[in-house]
Amino acid sequence: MVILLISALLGVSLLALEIFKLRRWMMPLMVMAFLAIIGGTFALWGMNENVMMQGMIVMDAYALRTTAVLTILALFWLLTQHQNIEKTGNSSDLYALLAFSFCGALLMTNFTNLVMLFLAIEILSIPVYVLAASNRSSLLSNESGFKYFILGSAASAILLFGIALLYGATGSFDLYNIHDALMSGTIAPLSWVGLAMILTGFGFKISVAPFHFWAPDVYQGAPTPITGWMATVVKGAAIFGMYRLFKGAFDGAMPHLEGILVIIIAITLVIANGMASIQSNVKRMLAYSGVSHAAFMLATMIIPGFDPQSIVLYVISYGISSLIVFSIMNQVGQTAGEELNNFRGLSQENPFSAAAMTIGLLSMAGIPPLAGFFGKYYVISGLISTHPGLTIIMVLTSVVGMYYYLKVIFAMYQKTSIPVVVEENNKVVLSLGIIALVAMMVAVQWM
Amino acid sequence: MEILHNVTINHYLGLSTVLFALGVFGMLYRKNAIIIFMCVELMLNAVNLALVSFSKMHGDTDGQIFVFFIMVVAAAEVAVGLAILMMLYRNRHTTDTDTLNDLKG
Amino acid sequence: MIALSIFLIPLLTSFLLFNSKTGNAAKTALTSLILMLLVAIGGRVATAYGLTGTLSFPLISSIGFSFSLLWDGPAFLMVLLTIIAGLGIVYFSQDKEIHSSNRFYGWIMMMLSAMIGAFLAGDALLFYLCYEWALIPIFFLILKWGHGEHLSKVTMRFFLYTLFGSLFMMLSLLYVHQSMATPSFDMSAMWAAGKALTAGEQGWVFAGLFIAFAVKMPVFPFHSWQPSTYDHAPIQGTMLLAAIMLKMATFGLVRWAIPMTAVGIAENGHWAILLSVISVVYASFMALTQKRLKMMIAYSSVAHVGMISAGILSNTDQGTVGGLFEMFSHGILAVAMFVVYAIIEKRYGHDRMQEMGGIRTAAPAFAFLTFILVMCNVALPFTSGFVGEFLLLQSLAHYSLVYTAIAGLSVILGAAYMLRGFQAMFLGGNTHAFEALSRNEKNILAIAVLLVIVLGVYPHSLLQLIQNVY
Amino acid sequence: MEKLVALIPLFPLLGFLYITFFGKNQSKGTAGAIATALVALSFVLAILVFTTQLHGAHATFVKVLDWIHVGSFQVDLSFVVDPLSSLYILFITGVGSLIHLYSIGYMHDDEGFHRFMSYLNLFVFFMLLLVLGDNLLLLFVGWEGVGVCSFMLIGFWYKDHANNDAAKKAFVMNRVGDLGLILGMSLIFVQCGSLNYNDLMIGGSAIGHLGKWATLGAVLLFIGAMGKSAQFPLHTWLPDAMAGPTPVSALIHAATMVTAGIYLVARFSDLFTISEGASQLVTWAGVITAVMGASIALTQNDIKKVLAYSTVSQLGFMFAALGMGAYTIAVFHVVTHAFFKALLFLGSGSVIHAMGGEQDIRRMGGLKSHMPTTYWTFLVGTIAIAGIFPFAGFFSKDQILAHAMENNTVVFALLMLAAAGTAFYMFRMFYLTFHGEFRGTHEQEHHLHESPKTMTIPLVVLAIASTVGGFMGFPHAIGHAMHIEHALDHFLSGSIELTHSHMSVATEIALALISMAIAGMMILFAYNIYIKKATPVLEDAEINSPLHRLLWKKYGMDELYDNLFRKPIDALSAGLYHWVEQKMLLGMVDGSGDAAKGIGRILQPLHNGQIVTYLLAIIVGLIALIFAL
Repeated sequence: MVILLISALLGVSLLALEIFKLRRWMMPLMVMAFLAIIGGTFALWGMNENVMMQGMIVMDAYALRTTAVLTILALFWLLTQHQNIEKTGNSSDLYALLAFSFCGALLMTNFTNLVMLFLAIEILSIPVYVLAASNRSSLLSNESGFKYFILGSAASAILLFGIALLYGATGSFDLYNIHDALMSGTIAPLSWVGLAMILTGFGFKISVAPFHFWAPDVYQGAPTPITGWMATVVKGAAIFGMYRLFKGAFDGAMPHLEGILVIIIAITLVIANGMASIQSNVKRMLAYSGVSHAAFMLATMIIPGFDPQSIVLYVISYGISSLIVFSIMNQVGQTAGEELNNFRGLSQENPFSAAAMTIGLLSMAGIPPLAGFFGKYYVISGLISTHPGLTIIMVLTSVVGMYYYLKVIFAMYQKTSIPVVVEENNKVVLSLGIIALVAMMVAVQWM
Repeated sequence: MEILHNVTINHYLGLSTVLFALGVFGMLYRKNAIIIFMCVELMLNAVNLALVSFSKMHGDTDGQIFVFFIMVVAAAEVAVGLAILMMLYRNRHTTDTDTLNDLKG
Repeated sequence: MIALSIFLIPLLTSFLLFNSKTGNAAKTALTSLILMLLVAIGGRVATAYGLTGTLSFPLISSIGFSFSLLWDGPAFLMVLLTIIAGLGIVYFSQDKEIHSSNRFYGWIMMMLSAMIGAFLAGDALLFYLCYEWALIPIFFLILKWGHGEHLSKVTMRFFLYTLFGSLFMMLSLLYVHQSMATPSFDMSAMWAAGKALTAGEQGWVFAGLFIAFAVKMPVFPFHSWQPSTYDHAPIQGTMLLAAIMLKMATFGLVRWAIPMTAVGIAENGHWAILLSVISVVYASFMALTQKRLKMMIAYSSVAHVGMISAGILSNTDQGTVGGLFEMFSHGILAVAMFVVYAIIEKRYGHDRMQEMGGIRTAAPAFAFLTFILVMCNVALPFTSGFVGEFLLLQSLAHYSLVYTAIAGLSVILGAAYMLRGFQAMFLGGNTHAFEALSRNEKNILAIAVLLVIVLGVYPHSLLQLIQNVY
Repeated sequence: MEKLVALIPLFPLLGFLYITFFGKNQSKGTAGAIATALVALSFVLAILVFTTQLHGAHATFVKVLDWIHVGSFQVDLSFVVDPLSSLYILFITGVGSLIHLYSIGYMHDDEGFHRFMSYLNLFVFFMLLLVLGDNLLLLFVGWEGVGVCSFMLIGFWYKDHANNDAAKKAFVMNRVGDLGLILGMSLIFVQCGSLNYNDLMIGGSAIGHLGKWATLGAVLLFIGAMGKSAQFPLHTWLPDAMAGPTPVSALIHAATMVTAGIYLVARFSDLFTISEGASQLVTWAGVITAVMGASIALTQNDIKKVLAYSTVSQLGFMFAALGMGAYTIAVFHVVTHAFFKALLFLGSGSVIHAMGGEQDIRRMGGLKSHMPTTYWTFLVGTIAIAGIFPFAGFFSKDQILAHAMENNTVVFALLMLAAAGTAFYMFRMFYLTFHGEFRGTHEQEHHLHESPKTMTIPLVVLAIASTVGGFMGFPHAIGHAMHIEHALDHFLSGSIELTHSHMSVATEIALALISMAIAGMMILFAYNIYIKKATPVLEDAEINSPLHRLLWKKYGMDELYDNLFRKPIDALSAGLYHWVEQKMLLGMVDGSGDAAKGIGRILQPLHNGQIVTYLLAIIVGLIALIFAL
């Protein structure tokens, strides 16, 4: 509860600071708030389930872990991107929007009621619509924000209609009541349709095929720091919410669901990796790669039993890797451009940036002993005995994934007479991130 | 009046579905951004209708309360949406969505 | 402790090198390698007096992953090979012009560390981690210090292909791992779990493992990345690939595939042995038609590992021991052969064999040493190549005499292409100015020849070391 | 005493190492003396070892080193001393030291003198290993070792690629046989569980475990023997091997190495005895080789080529004997052949030396007066090989013929034919070389001289051996009275199957007389043509008659092999490389990369940036989900 309050108040305080012309305090305030939340989760780590607000939200082990993960990602995002945000001139608006979005993200982790779910999604999304369009002078940013907004609200509406139908079929918004209702007796056709619509809505949010079309466009058009936010915190929150919903309400109740998810995952992997392999714009390529990672995240849903370790690990490893990558991406994008050619010769003048980017990409590709490997490991290990075919598709598409990551690495290490030179302003933070990627091997067991 | 008494939950649901479908088709067929935007609102209202009728059917108030939340959110969406739309119009001098395809591939 | 320090010394050296100036990188690497050699040999002796060299501490207890290093005969043998080959590579290149040499040697040391990790691993996941991680240093070595017009394409193909293979190994290992009641990646647990599977399941698990190993070894038809990679890589990278890296795969067969899935191999693994045998003959044919020395050595290497694979998979004592012995022998031979290549290439500026001739007149000692290496390559008795290859053929004969005959064709073809190459380069009358060998070059070849002969005449001690470990 | 056997191979090895590493500082004389002395030392030891076997044969094993112990596979570096091996080491070191001595003179002007002596030493080392090894694997070590030495010595003058080609051909063809030997070893190990002679034959009888595989095992071993001993169809390398210096031809390609195949078959006489089929194969391969070699030798004009085909033919005789179960007789012929063939080769070397490198007998003639020692010793050798009593060749060859007559008339007839041919071509060569007018250039004539002492002494010694060497194997008919009949047979019975003969004394004598008569007729025939009529030998271009041409072209075997194996294999590998390796496999790899991109290309139009498309995709997905669930 305290945690939610902190996050909610954070946004308001940021706006207040702007009013009192104390902009330079915004960043420390956010850091402190994030640290407080992380501290809060650790303080509450071992506690029992704590149902709050008349059963609308719950603080359980899952909520604590996912909250911690999202906060760590948000903190890391902030540390790597704050210079870029502050450069825009309207940092207070952006920070406030981000703080609100963050609040929604936390809410995604601990709802037990579909009403809260809806609110969480909207609180999470609406600020991001604005953020995507926040580069007002850029046509691409405008287009990105508009597309995200239109498609996002349509998806919300579909999700909402699904919730309504489910409510009609089961008579409750509460996850556990719904589960009980679905488990007892025959399942009304309404709940099938409702489930399909909820799945569509979530499929859109986490961007899996065939609901992924917006993602590349929006990721590419939005300012790179915001893309980083969307790819990590927003996507993570969405998948955490989906996991809670599906494990809470539908686990074991819907016989075909698992098969459907397998098909979605497979299609997503093929399409995303195929599309990513032909991109020449690195940011767009990363967007498609994000789609393929979403498929992996979705795959955690079909691992038997409720063991959130796999999804938590996947989100944080993918999150940190992408934040590192997007951070370098941003630097290169500002000086040279976002095309593959613009990365040429990065290693000559900026060996650190090139190395950091390489490690981030390798982690995303799942090369051991980096964190990304363990993310994939848990997914594949969970599925190998129940869905061996799917794991083979995962493996094959991973190779394609490696291909397009390698293209970037090649470009960076290519010799050229006019190498790109970028500003390296957050080496320390990035180094911490890299260390985290390596240390994940040991840290896995506490997740 | 006779007719009104014969209206069942299915009728409400049917209407709600039709409205929702109208919203969807509107989004698919119209090219003007504002109309599309209105279609989203139409979809949300279709949901509201469904929720209220389900609420009545189940005899609890949960659904009706939810409707209030939806209305609030919809208002927020309108604000954000219109702002984005304005900015888009200012930069491009058109609200035709067909021309919005600089990002693709 | 011994195992750990041998694993850590090169790793730390590589970090040290990355953060140092280019000045005396080679000296640092050499010192570190000599230290490793001392620790390894001292460690082996100490083990004989009861010191335990092994080490194990849990890393991720929930999945039974521990950092566990073994220190048994086969592991020692492979580590020894790694160190000796590493010494050869660094010693050979110390007087060569190499740009940003600190990073160059840094990557080499990191590569050695990863490979030593794979050889010492007593934990399946650790083995896999090291197996994969070894790709990264070699990738950069090829990309940054390689040459040739298709460098990026070739590097890309190499990296993706080998990655493709090893991912199947992960699937197989995970399948075995998942079948346990209390999952653990510990070697004995994995072996037991593998044995508990049905023959059909073992067949599939083996298939996954073999694809991974077949790509890395490489075995027909998974070898197509190899010749071009050898060609484009810097010579040190080629040596690393041929001498040590591919041994991770053959060693993987001995350490993991055979103990886990022996029944599966016997019942559903015929295709793998057949592929290995085909590989031997096919690669010999390929070598026969090569005009360039480096390519010929590359294909001859494929033929050798095909033999190793076939012998090991036929799963007899002779196969396992012969396989390990041949790995060691081939490792040394590979380094030496590529040194020969480098010496010739440096002096001629190309390696088209038909355009050379008469080197023997100009450099008789060089010709003599090379001839012995060539003879080891064609498995002449009293060279180390013979002991390994003969044991492997014996083992294969237990499986099928027909396969032995087919694989044995390499005895004829190997002699044909090796002697053809030797004749074209060294014999004949026309002489080309041939700069005398430097002291380093001569030393390294002499030591290799000495090892090859000593191991051929007295392989007894080494063979005792690797017997009855399973 | 038997323990000394370990030293026998050691001395030549020391010689090799010494000359290779320290020889540069030594004069040619010293180096040659060291090499010769060490082999001679081995010869002395060999005599000592041999004498231990004279008084009651018994096999003794001397282990030197643990070698390969893996599971049930236990093989040591260990030597066996028994009649067979002690006989072999005796003539290897004996003939070997003579040829070393000869080489000092013959190679004196060659810049590679040190190299030559060290190779010869190494060869003797490996040859001794071959016959002394107490297991098949050690035999194989020697087997391959002598192959390599043969390679190095054939291509000794490496600046000429013709020599190198001949060396390579010898090595590769030997390897074909070696593959057979490897497979044979594998089969024997798999079935019998050991490769040690002691387990297989001497102490145990594990060879019997081969059972139904016996024939296959014997045939595989014989394939090995075929390669090394130049039996049809693997014989074509031996004539080419004459590219090496003449002492090499004498030592390796006449006296010792090429008889390793006979040693192998004799050693495994237990195996060949139980396999009728394999023995048949051995017989016929031998007969065909004997006839073919003799027929080709009729038309050759290179003095060394004639001797080479003669060797091929004589080896055929030995295998024919082996196939018919006359193992001891075959070994007997090996020994006598070693004497007279080494003598002939050394004699021809002496001639070539005098002629300044000329080898074509059409360019010689009348050398008798210029080099008397060579002439007389050569004559002894020629008579010996023609099979005239009481020279060595008579005894051994006659017993082979006698045995053939008992067993198979066709074989007998063919061998008789070959023997007749032998007498003819040997005397043809002899007359053309030493009699008549000198047909070379003036310059050559001016330089004609008798060879130095180091060369003539071995000739004389070998000539004596060729004269009396046959006495160790008196046939029944002659030796009966003196109680020395078949002395060698009895001696060897400790190692190998004894030859059984049921021939009456009268038949034996009759046969001997007939064969001598035929040989005599052939000699007269040759005399008639080449001395009396002095018919000029046709130049290469003048050879027109098809039969003559066929023989002169060696039945076209070289061309046949070229077209049958070498060219197709080269074409096959080039084709595989181009189509399978480059097009198919690489294409597949790169193609799979393109496939992933292809998916992207196909789907790219869908991602067209239009909101409508995206929405439509969502709706379609939704509808699909509704129907799927």
